[in-house]
Amino acid sequence: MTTTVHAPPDLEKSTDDRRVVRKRLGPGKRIPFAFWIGPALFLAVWAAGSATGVISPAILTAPWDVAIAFQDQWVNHDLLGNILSSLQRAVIGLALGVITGAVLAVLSGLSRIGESLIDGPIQIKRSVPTLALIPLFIAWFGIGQEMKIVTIALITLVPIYVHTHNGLRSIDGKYAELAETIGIGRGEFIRHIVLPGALPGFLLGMRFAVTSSMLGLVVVEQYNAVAGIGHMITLAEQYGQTDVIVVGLVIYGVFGYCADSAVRLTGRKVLAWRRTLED
Amino acid sequence: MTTTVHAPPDLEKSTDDRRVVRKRLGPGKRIPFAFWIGPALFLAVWAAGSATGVISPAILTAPWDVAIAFQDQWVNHDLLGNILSSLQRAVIGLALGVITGAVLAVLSGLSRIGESLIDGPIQIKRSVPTLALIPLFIAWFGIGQEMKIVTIALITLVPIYVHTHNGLRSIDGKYAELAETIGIGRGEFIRHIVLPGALPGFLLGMRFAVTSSMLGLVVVEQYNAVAGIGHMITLAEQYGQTDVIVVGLVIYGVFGYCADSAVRLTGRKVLAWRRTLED
Amino acid sequence: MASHVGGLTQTAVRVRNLHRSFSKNGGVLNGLDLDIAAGEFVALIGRSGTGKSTLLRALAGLDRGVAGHGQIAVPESVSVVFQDSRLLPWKRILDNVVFGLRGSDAGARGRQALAEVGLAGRETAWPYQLSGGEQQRAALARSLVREPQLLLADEPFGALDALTRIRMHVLLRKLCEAHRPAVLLVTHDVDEAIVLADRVILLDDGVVRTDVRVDLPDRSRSSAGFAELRTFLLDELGVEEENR
Amino acid sequence: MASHVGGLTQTAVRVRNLHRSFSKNGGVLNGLDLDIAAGEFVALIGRSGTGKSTLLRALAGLDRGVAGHGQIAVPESVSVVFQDSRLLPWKRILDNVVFGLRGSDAGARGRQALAEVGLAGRETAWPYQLSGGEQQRAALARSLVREPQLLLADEPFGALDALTRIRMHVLLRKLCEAHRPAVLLVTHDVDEAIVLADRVILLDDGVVRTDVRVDLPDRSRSSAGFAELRTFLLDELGVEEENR
Amino acid sequence: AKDEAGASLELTSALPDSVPSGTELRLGDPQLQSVIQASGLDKELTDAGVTVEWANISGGPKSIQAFRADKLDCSAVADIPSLFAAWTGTATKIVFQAVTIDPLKFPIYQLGVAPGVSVTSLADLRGKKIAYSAGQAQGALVLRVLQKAGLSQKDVTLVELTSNGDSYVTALGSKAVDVAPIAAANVKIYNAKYPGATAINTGIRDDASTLYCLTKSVEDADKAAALKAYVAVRTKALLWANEHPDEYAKAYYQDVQGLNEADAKDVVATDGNKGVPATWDNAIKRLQETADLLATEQNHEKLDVNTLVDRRFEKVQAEAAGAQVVTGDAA
Ligand SMILES: Nc1ncnc2c1ncn2[C@@H]1O[C@H](COP(=O)(O)OP(=O)(O)OP(=O)(O)O)[C@@H](O)[C@H]1O
Ligand SMILES: Nc1ncnc2c1ncn2[C@@H]1O[C@H](COP(=O)(O)OP(=O)(O)OP(=O)(O)O)[C@@H](O)[C@H]1O
Ligand SMILES: [Mg+2]
Ligand SMILES: [Mg+2]
Repeated sequence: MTTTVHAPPDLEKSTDDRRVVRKRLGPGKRIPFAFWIGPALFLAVWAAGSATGVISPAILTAPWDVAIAFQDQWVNHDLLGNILSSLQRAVIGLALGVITGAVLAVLSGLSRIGESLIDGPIQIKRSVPTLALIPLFIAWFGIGQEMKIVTIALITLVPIYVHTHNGLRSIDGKYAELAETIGIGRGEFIRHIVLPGALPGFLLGMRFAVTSSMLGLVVVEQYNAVAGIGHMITLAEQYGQTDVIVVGLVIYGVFGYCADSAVRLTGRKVLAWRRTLED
Repeated sequence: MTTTVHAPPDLEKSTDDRRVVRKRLGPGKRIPFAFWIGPALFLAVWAAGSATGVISPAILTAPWDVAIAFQDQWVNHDLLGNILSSLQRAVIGLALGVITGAVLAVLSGLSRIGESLIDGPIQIKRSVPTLALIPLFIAWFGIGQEMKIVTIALITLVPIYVHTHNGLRSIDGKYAELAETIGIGRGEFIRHIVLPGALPGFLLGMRFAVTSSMLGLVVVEQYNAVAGIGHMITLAEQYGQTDVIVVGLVIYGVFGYCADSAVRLTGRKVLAWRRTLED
Repeated sequence: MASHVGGLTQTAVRVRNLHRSFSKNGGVLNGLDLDIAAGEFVALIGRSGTGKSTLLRALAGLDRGVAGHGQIAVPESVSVVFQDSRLLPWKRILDNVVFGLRGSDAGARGRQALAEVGLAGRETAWPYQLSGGEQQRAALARSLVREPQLLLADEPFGALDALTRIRMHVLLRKLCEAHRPAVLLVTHDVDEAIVLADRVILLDDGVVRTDVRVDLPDRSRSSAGFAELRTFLLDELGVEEENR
Repeated sequence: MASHVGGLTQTAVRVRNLHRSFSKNGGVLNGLDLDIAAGEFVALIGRSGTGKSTLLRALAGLDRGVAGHGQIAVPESVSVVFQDSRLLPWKRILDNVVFGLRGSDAGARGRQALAEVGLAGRETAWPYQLSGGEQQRAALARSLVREPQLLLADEPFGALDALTRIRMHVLLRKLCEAHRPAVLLVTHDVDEAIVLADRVILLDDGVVRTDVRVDLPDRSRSSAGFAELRTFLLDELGVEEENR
Repeated sequence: AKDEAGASLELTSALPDSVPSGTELRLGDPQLQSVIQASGLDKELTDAGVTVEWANISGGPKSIQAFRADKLDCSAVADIPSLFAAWTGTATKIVFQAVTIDPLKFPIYQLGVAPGVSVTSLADLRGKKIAYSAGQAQGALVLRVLQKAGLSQKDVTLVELTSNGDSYVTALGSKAVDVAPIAAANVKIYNAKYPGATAINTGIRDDASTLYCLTKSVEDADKAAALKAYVAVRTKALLWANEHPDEYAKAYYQDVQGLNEADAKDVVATDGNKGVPATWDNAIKRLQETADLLATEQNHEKLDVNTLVDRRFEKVQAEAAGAQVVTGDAA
């Protein structure tokens, strides 16, 4: 009636690995050092274009000439000082913007009334060119460092707000249900559900905020700045010094790319709890 | 040993509703017409500030003066024509940008090699101010309509790409597993898993793309444009016509806010399958 | 919020004329009445899709948007074991278990609860790293460690093998004896209902169709009363003789 | 990919010396061997967390990143019922069921499959609108409608009540008789294993510890052989006499 | 025909007279474009066989960008852009010079003074915060004003501020700077906007007005011929505008720039009448002075501005203006 089936006799006890192979639909395994491939390729195309004359130097300076201009700026025009001034403005502005943006996002994300008050003005601010708002900021904050930092803070606030708000609102409702049955207060809810749940959104916002803060420098450093990368680019534009502009752009590109990669790397670390197509 | 318990005799068959009341932790129910509260409040503050003189007209024209300027622009200066020119550029550019951005995002999202080629250059492009890239675009596309549309397409491509890519990579890995066991091809995988799964991200990208396309107008319409809102603002700046500038900004604000709300509303419709804190 | 009814036993849960429906075509709950005394253990059985979870969610106050009416009174402190295990994916297992728990000994209590459900050593795992049954046990630990006045458990043992399930039964009974919460446990396993509960109710057509008290001196499955009650309930559920 | 072994019965699944581990401390599968003949119905039982799902995922080719080695051969067309129902949240139920199904009659077949699992009329519901058991049945319908050569089902009836469960048993047996897939079904219900399977295997310590053929002329629970086999398996699982 | 470059022409050869059919000029000259169209002079261009592709581009940076991309042949600017084009390696030639008949009475820029700040003469600039934008015409003006006032950069505080839109007006109004060069046409608006605001004259000539072209285009025989025709027509258009201020105001400031009628007329009135100098000697001398000043103050190479002008067009202009050429001080 019941038989104990014996293990088949032809056991192959090798350590061969023959798995079931399925067509992979996701992106697959990460390529090591993929981080560098894009920029390297970019540089290669640029260099090739310049060398063959496809890219005329009047339009885009050749990489080697940029290197020379870089050196010249470094030695003769305090490029390091420019970078540091810009970095200082960007970092302070960014910090303010990130904090305010996140706080506003939580306020407006968790309360319909807060939302109706906060959301509209931010959406409107977002649709209006920053350059056009500068006269207002000058009137309120002068043309000193304060105006620059406030402007950058306002620029970076927007992506942080929008992304955090969106991330928060996209949290699966079942976790809010759980929290409600567990009987925690608003504070704990924010700390344990809202912030971690909105973190992926926030991090995406950070990627935009970081680049926005740098782009904002170009705008604010047109006003009463004596140092800064944006200032350097503005001057060079007026003079038509393509090579110096490109030095500025390269610095932007490098900073932007590194900052972006840093945020993404952080994301990968702090979002280790997720199993997504990324993994 | 077993007893059938009888229904309690004191049944109160009223239609009273007494539910268990729990502290609500999510944002709660949508307020009807909340859409209008933010802008209305904004307008109210602006009007009050102007009426009481807190906001001097030199800094920000009063709403009623803007209304007069609006009418003047409409009647005497073909404001409608300006709006339509801008809209045409924005819409064509946006359409191109959205399609390219989404296609690139899928290519780079689903293939590590594609990613290493596509992602870097886009991140670099993103870190560099558009204004500084215009000389390149002029060289490649001239100073006509083409250059303007390409520039706007490139501006809008970025948020679409980044958000779609991020949305795609955030899709829960278990759905990819399911797709693999079901034995579908890449095309079906993209259609049934990737696109719907990345849709929330894409829609967020759309919100940024729409506003970016409008902000891009201010930049591109400085070059050889004879009509357009950006052109109008640039001109008004030259002549110090604060009221006309504000007319332009109001149009931006209104368009931006409406476009944003339209995207969000669409999102609510097409994401009806989600149960999130939003609901 | 707790409603106290005069008399010897306190009523922990009191539901009157409860209606809930998700569409215009028909209700899920159609005037349901239910009382659960403090400390009473009630098992809820019923066909898939009859509204067991809907009832639990109503008791937990999680059905704000759902149409319907009726009166519900429940104790202040309620704990829910959801039908899905609902662990917060961004918290490690121990943090999930002690989430919202107050007191300096929260960590220790959480660890102990985890050990009791057989998950000692998995404190720092992420939820996705647990097997289905392990996730279910973690969710159970999260509810048990809270010592609520009312425990609402929606098929908390569905993904467990026979032996683990029996261990969890023992654990649950032990905790019930210690803290005497009112319990409403949804289960598809009639044997489990009889072994654990003071009363078994059967939900059908949106009302409590059957409500039997389990009055067995000996709850072992071999006892005569057990089999008789089991037969009665399976009859009520509509399971035919040959499939039992 | 299918491996054909000479002789009278074809082997659908052939696993040799399968190792899988998630950490350095110990493996989940430790040299497992398993053969399933074409058309054979094997029930897999075992304690929670012993690696049943891990084995199924290996057979389905879903464990690319997991450390280990061993040889596996399975048929070309495999269908999996996951332990979670894994419905695509953005597709309505019918679309979930026919997802990836080819042919002009896909819709009709999907509808029929839904009707067979008792979900007629719910075709256009979103997954979140289904009860736990309904979701599980929808997932089952999705797998059954595909008529695979190998069906891997991870506790497909866990969230179903007794009556619905029996209906699903009947449905599954009917489909097996019609298309004769090889089946590997994970279950915690020993009765269910005996009722459905040609063979019951028990996973323990990462290998198949027990492997019994179910050779009952009469599978009704009242038959003598049934009880004997049941006792044997519960013994093997370590469930004590009094808890059966 | 459009993309075929004509035969190359030595810069010393005589300008050819006949324009091959299909020759096209790409011009960023919006102001004169309106005048030419309003006056009906465009017919003359057509008759001469010149096709113009008008671009709404003006100002130094944008025209240099377009030159570099070879998307534009000529653009109307003041004097600074051709200097900067040379300094950054884009070869251009000035082919048209205009002056303001009474340059000190009708300056292009005035010095705006912030409300509450007392500056009534150039000497008062000492110690003041002055908006300064190195690469723009306004920056050069500030340096020239200081030179004239006998002050050095150390005697004042130069505040780096790019002039875009109304940023200088805003900076003055919010008292972020004490003094800033602002367009004379905007002074009225500025005074109205900020009570207490004043403006003074610079007392120096800032009326340089040129059309500068990509050298490459001037070296193209076909384009050179077309340019010759255009320069003649442009001269007539300029003089036409002097005599038809209302038509000019409507055609350009009202229809193109979007001002209302009163403002448009105001702007034309503040602009003053334009003239074509009989010879470019004085204009070139002033350009050389500016080049020298900028070279010293901003560390550029010394520049011989004679390499930046194409004096073959001098006579074309003078002939077209006929008796109306201006001579002496005004030139
Ligand atoms: N959000 C919803 N929208 C629409 N219908 C719903 C929703 N939630 C539940 N239902 C329906 O209400 C009925 C009762 O659902 P409920 O989850 O209470 O069933 P259940 O008794 O818990 O079943 P199971 O044993 O399968 O979990 C089901 O038919 C289900 O499809
Ligand atoms: N991704 C993972 N990372 C780490 N450990 C894992 C992971 N997946 C599974 N495990 C562990 O491997 C063991 C086997 O898991 P598996 O899911 O195969 O168990 P199971 O037999 O299916 O159990 P159940 O009956 O509870 O579903 C468990 O101890 C589990 O914690
Ligand atoms: Mg349920
Ligand atoms: Mg499992």
